[in-house]
Amino acid sequence: MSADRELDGLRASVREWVEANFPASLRDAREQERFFQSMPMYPTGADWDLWKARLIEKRWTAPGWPAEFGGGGYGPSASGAIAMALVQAGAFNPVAGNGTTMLGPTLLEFGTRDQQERHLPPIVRGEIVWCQGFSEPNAGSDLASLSTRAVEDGGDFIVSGQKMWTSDAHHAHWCFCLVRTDPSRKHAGISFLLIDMASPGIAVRPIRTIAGNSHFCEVFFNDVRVSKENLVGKLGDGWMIAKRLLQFERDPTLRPRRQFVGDARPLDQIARDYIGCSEDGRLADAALRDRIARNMIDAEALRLLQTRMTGDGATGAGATDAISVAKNARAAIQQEREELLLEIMGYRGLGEAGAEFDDVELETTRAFLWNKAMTIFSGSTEIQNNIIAKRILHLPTA
Amino acid sequence: MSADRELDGLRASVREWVEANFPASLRDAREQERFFQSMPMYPTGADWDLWKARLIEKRWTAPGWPAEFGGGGYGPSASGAIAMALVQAGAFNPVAGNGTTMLGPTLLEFGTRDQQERHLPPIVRGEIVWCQGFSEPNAGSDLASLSTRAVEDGGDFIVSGQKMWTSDAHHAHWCFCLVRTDPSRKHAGISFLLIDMASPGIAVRPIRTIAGNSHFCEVFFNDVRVSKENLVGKLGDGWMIAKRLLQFERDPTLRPRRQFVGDARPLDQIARDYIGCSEDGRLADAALRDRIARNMIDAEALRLLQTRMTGDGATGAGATDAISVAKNARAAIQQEREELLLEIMGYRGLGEAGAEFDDVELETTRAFLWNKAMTIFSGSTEIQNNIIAKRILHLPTA
Amino acid sequence: MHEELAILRDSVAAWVDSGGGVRMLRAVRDRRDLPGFDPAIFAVMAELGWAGVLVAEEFGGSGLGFRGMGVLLEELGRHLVPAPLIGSAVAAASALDWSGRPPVKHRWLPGIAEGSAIAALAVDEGARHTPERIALRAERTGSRFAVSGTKVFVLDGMAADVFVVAARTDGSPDALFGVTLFAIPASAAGLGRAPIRLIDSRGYATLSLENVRLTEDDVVGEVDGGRALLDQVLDAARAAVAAEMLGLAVQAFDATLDYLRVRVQFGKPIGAFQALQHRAATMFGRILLTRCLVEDALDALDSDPATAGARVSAAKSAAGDLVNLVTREMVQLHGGIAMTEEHDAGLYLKRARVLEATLGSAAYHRERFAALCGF
Amino acid sequence: MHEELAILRDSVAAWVDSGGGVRMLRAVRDRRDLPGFDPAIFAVMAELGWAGVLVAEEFGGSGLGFRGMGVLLEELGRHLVPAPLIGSAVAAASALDWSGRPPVKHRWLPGIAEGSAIAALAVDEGARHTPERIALRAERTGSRFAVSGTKVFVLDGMAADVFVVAARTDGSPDALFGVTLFAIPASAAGLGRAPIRLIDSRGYATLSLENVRLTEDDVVGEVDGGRALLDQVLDAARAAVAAEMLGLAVQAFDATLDYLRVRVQFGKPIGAFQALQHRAATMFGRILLTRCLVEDALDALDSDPATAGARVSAAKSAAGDLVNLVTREMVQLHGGIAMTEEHDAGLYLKRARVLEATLGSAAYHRERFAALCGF
Repeated sequence: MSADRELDGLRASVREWVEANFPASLRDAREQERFFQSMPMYPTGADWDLWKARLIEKRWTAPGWPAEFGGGGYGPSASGAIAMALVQAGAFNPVAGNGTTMLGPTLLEFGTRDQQERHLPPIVRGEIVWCQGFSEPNAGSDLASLSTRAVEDGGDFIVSGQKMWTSDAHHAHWCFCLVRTDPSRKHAGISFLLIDMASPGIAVRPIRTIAGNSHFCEVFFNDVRVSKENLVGKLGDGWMIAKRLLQFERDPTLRPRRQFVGDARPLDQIARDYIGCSEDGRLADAALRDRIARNMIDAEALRLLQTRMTGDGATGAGATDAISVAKNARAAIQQEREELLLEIMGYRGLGEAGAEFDDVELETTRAFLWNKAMTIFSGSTEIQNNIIAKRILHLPTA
Repeated sequence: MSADRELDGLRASVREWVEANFPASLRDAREQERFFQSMPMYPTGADWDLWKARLIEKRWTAPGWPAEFGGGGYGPSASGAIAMALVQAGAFNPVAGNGTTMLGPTLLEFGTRDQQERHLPPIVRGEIVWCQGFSEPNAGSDLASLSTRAVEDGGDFIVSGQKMWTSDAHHAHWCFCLVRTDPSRKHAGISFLLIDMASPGIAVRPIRTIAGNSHFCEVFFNDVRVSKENLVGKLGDGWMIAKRLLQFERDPTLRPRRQFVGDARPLDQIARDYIGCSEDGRLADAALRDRIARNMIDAEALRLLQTRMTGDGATGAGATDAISVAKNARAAIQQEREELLLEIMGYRGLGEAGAEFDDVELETTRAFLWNKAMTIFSGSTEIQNNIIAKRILHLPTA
Repeated sequence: MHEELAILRDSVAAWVDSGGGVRMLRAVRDRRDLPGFDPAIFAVMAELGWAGVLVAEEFGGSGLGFRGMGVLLEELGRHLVPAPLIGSAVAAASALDWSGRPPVKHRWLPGIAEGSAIAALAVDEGARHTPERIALRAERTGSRFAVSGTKVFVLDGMAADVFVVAARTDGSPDALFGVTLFAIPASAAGLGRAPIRLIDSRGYATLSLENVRLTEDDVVGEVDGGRALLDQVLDAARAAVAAEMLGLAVQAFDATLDYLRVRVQFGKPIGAFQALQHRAATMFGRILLTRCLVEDALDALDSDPATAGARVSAAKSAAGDLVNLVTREMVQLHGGIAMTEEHDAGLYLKRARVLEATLGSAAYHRERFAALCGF
Repeated sequence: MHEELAILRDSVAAWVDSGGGVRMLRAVRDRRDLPGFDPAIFAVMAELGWAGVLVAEEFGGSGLGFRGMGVLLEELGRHLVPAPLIGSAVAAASALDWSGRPPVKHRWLPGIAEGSAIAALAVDEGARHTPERIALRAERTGSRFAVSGTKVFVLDGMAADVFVVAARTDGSPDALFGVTLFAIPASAAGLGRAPIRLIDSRGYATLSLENVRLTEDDVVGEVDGGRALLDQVLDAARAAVAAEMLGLAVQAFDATLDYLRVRVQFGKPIGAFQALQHRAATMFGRILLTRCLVEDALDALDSDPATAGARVSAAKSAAGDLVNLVTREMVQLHGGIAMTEEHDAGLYLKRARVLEATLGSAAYHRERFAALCGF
């Protein structure tokens, strides 16, 4: 009870502080939209810099990290509350990204003191953008079959191979990578390596997607030399570390930001706008009303689940169990929402370009297309179902 | 075109003949209901006997079988058209059952001349009721793992073991059985045996079901002596023969009879009765209207598919492919129909007994419960999906 | 509070276990003389204080609130334990508690709390839940009322000592205004009842009232202005039903998981087949998400029952979809054995469908959720 | 007839194959100057007689009927071949054929049949298909009309030489009576059009009419009594769209099956995973069942178009659900590669969603099916 009250107080102070310190120019929804779309790049400009500086000074860009690295030193509930409160107050974390959500927590658990001191502060300050070098053309869902080689050579590794679906590699300064250091063993032959993207021998090719953007890249490593000080954990620990990192990646509570672009209003409001109401004041399409209500209820259930996952006592097995469920639910609910938006908007939700459509409509269409990836990446729905069946429900494997 | 016209003529003549010869007392829907419910037993009474005699004389109780065994000697399209036309004219085949739909076609393909002469005419005349001894307690979906033994002993087999889910064994005179004649081989160790249910050593125990009836039985074989003349096909041919028989069983076009009891009217009519209409004349529950329309469309698609399966040129691979699809669709559509009926009827569809409910309502509830078996028996939905994936779509197995 | 709930959960689970779980329902079902539950067993439950979870301490209850009641009903629901709690300890107890009327409170609450009196909620007049329509008339003359009409499918109606009845004191059957709740003793002259058996083997009754005489002391809440209280009481009962459904789903799922682990076909446990694993994973997720909604609805009733409607409808609709899914899968994944009367799957299937129809189906509550959200 | 259809199917398939399949759409998409199809390729198709399948021989067509048109569109649909057939060779051709009006027939049918004239159907005035509402006015003065208003999302509207336009000659926008169809030349004074690009890279236009002058010779069907003809024409176009959707689904499914057979993960082809096998089996069944409905709808149009409504709506709704399911699974089962522009999955997904919205979604047609069945 008193812990709850403390959190409420913290939330209130975040709200108050945002009110006073969040630059007015960034409050515009379109500015935020642009930020979330270009997040990997960290936007520039006077107000952006000001906001970044203020939040860094407040130690709220990584509220859960130790103070010595520039974090806020808060516990899990408090840091979750701060992150959530920022968004709820209409602001956002301008340095959020793979560094804050994935690499940081991983280094805090598995990194050496040197690695932490070197890599965490630049993340907190939004100076270094990280990308994730996991997937390969022939290692999608079966991630552990990856074949990018890292061969020891004195104090270095020589890395060769190809990564795929590397989000925003063309904007990243560093890459955390899974590499094969022992070809004779599947899982135990994988190591976790940090690679400077400026190293000679790295080539990046953006991939154009069905949504028209180029968020993913292919990354080619051609005899890239990487110092052994960039090995995280021991040789062969890569898979174990990656599994933990993937939990961070899949946990939607660690990403308290808007997950899509396009028309972000509640579904019923959009439907009323496009379809209108009958004389009794009800949405004029009853079968659609039923489906919209279902989606809204599902979304509410997910919100409640996520709140629990960030609440007190949520660090145990229960919270870990929920990650795969929440990951799948979030993807399914979002995709169903977008299918409903297309149904609601009719042809207006199917535009590619042109004055006929407003920007929000065009973005909604692109989000529909882009978010088809939500059930594929970060461990597909099928992979999550395998995890639930085996690790949580302990169903037999043979 | 001309074949189509011939079939139309045949259908018309069936209609006309039924009009003249089907006893008025049996036209009552409740009488028919009772017939379909007690079909394994062949009802008795003057009109029943009369109808049976007339249809047998007309050679329409097994229109597709050769005339020498009492059949009509028609080709597949014509015999299908007769069977369907009988039902459409408001009548039914009073000897329909496992004999006409499963064992008969099997014996015609695999039986010896002696077996055909001995067993087919009594089926045509509705004298002998057959049951199917396939499943066992530990061999459900994995039918081929059955363990009921048949050991050769001179000119006989000695059969020991237990069958399960044997529909209507307590009313049957004979049983067609899968038995294991070679324990060292899984599929090739199975043989197909005809067993007189009056043989010493057979015990039948009806199983009470969740619908309150006792349609299934357990059948215990305790050193039952069966002459080798009752072996169909060669020793070890049982699995091959059973696979063919199961196609007959799963093919809904071979069972042109009403598949359920309870309220058999079109869904929309029932819904209008229970729920009523709005002022605009539309069913007063729009979300339900959508689901009812979907179910009716699905049912129409299945009807069209079944018509194709019985049509000309439907004997090829296409028709066989469709059996598993039609079996699954029929079960799913029927079960969804019954879920909808419960939703439409509310508490009136949930009665166990009592004056509060009319007979049709109580039967609807029992049908809901009973028909949950449709996705389980005769090869579960999962087994059919395996068959489709492997035999039809040729998806890999390893 | 968390700890209290955990203790309650453990003690209910242990009691259900020692009582034989689902065997308690089978025993009731096979004894046709019982009113859908075993009064002797209910006496034991009442002794443990379970009929008074929602009743304030001054009237002999424990005041553990809706979260407490949810835990109790969930654990009982896991094993389909029959007891007249929804109508009595939830609906009637809340109605009286919220009524603001000392006479009915003092007359009935202590008995309900200690289990010596059983109350039932009589609202529906048709086979589908339609509380928007109340036709049963209560003619008013000064401070006296004469009630005539019919209520159907009244849960635990044959065992009830008192009925909380929604009646029309003014206006047409569909009018918002003009609804009044009464507490009508089962012994009242002119009140008749007939038993109904549904497939869940619990007790239901048709209630017929002919010129039943009441006074203002029998009124629960406001005369003519009872609609809001009625909605609130229905929401209390719906959330309780949703909690029972959650328990039912959890157990049906657990039993199915156990079967998937042990049933061998094609040389391996069927739980090793990926198609079944994914269906199990889907159910697990639905259970987790539905639990969030159900507990949220109970919290809403504890904190502000007047505004709990949308959250309750969200929970009841999700719980309805959940039990339909899980019991269908329970039967399908058990295969033939589930079709036999000896196996419990049929009991779960039947109870699930009755609960789904009780106080509004999933579709009804999605429609209500939409209406309460303003679309 | 069966044989004729089989020959047509083989020849269309071979032609599509030789043309490079989906590459024809990619080429059109990448050349922004084209109106959503390649006129040079369409000329070849017209040469083969494909624009005249529904046109009677006296007007230069082949009279193969709707089943023939269905085969053609299914095979083109498999590989998303862009051609202005739905609006021109189906909708306009049927409208003129059924119009009973020699002037418009003689003026337009021969050109449509030989592909030298392209017609488009202009009905909708909003982003969701609502033909029940026609607001665009045609003011009548004696035997002359002046048309003003807007039509939106007109398929192949930029390429059209003539528009079949549903206009209101009497009554309020929602009235049944007072609808008249006109054949309006694209060159008519007062007619303007602007291109729209949808995600399927086909051609659409917004049509604006301002005081466009017409005579009785431009009328298609009956003045004021055009509603029945309009419904019939829409049904013709819907069944044609459903046939295209069927082809799209068949190919999307086949491509997915191929991928399931060759893509290796965890040491085996992913098609060996049972969870995916069962999803493939489900799709196979849906395709088989939907084919029955689509071909039945085409048969209905060939035999009695006036009563084909329910059968067409059944087909269009099933086809809508089918393409949504199959394209979603196509993307999901291909995984990341399907998210790239280089892969075809996105093209199938996009075309599927546009076709689903075209002339009424699955939900629209279930609602219409119910209405036509009287509930």
